Amino acid sequence: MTIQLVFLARLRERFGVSREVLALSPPIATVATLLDQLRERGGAFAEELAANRAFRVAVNQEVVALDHPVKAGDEVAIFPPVTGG
Amino acid sequence: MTIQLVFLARLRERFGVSREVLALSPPIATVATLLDQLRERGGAFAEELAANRAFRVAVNQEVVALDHPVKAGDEVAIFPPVTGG
Amino acid sequence: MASFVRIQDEDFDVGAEIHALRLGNPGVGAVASFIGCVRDMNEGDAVNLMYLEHYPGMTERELEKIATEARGRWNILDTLIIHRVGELKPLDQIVFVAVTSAHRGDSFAACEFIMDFLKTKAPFWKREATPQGERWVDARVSDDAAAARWKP
Amino acid sequence: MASFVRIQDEDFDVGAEIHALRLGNPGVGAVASFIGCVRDMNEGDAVNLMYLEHYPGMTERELEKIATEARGRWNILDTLIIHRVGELKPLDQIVFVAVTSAHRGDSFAACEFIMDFLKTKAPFWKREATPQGERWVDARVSDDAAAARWKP
Repeated sequence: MTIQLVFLARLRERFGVSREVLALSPPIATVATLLDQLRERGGAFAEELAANRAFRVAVNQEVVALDHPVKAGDEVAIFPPVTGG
Repeated sequence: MTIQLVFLARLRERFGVSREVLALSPPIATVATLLDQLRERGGAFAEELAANRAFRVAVNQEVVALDHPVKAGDEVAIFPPVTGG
Repeated sequence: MASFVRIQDEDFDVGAEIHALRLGNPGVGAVASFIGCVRDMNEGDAVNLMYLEHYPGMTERELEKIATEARGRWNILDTLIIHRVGELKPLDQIVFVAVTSAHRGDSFAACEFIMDFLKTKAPFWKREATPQGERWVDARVSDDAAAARWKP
Repeated sequence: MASFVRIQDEDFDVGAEIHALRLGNPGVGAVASFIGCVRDMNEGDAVNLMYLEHYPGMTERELEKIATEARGRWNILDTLIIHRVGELKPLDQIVFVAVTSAHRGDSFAACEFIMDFLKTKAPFWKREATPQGERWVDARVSDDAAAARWKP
């Protein structure tokens, strides 16, 4: 199963990509297992997505916790704390 | 000694006068003795300036208490609670 | 850093007033503002027309004092208070308060503080024309309560 | 009663926006509004230019949610939120929030609430150009504290 990944702001720059289609493994996923999969890429992914770093995850444009399920076709966005206004 | 009296809003309408020059008696006056002098006129003055009515007194454009002195040349304004904005 | 106070018969243009208040000051990060308008209903009765009286001289002094008090409490830059007097009708603007600051918390608090004190301290009086005739508006207990919130 | 949300590159005219929001509604007695502007200094460094990025789709959803939350808490009429994105420079307007209500307490509280939640929930990110180079602005602890004040 595949999902749409979105990276924004500083994370977009650090990862050098704004959107990608990702095949999940294992296919029964949560936000936590998705992050594990991304950290295995090493480099900026391992560094920026380390457990002690401040970032947010939105599934289908709603900010969610680590145990939130990720299903086929979901849009999963990962971004730094917001600084608008 | 004389003072300038100013009546505003509903009190101006009730008393039928907006400004008058008043000779104080006794000449050593406070806001309280000035009010006594006005109440002696009876009618709307006695009614509107009764002790249980809500009105404000400003001496030289500063709201003051009943024991505030009134001196020759002062401008003393008497008006209802404010309702601006 | 200035406090501007104006009492006038004429209407005002809030966009132009805010623009003039910021006046190209790049230290302004926040502008909080408030407009009070004439409603067509008050205390359950239709209002057709309103007349605003004030006490010239004392009005300006009280509004200057209110602005100075706000400046002492919060880290603000400039303040503007405009209050109309004379005849007004529903939909008309009555009062405008704008406060600039570097950070938003200061301008929000100072703007609301100025309105609450203006309502209870500045010598303005409203007379309304309703289908039942003319009447002077009574002071509101809720306005005293709003001003009392700011006691140090 | 409506909640308007706009994300745009272009500047906005606050006077015209407030006029359109009131739209001849004689039930509006109060309009509280806020403008956020680009300052020429941030965290002690000169700022020459700023770039605002957002997450299209989620941004609008979050701002609608913030406005709906405000509507549930206070007795307000209409709300307008405009947020600019793209390149901005000092003195430029960034964000505008306006709230109408019958009585002033409701619009003041709702306007400040919307700004506090916009700052902590809406997916916008600022990148600043300073003489030392470009940098992404960090989230402020004071913004989290401002939003936490509104916990029921």
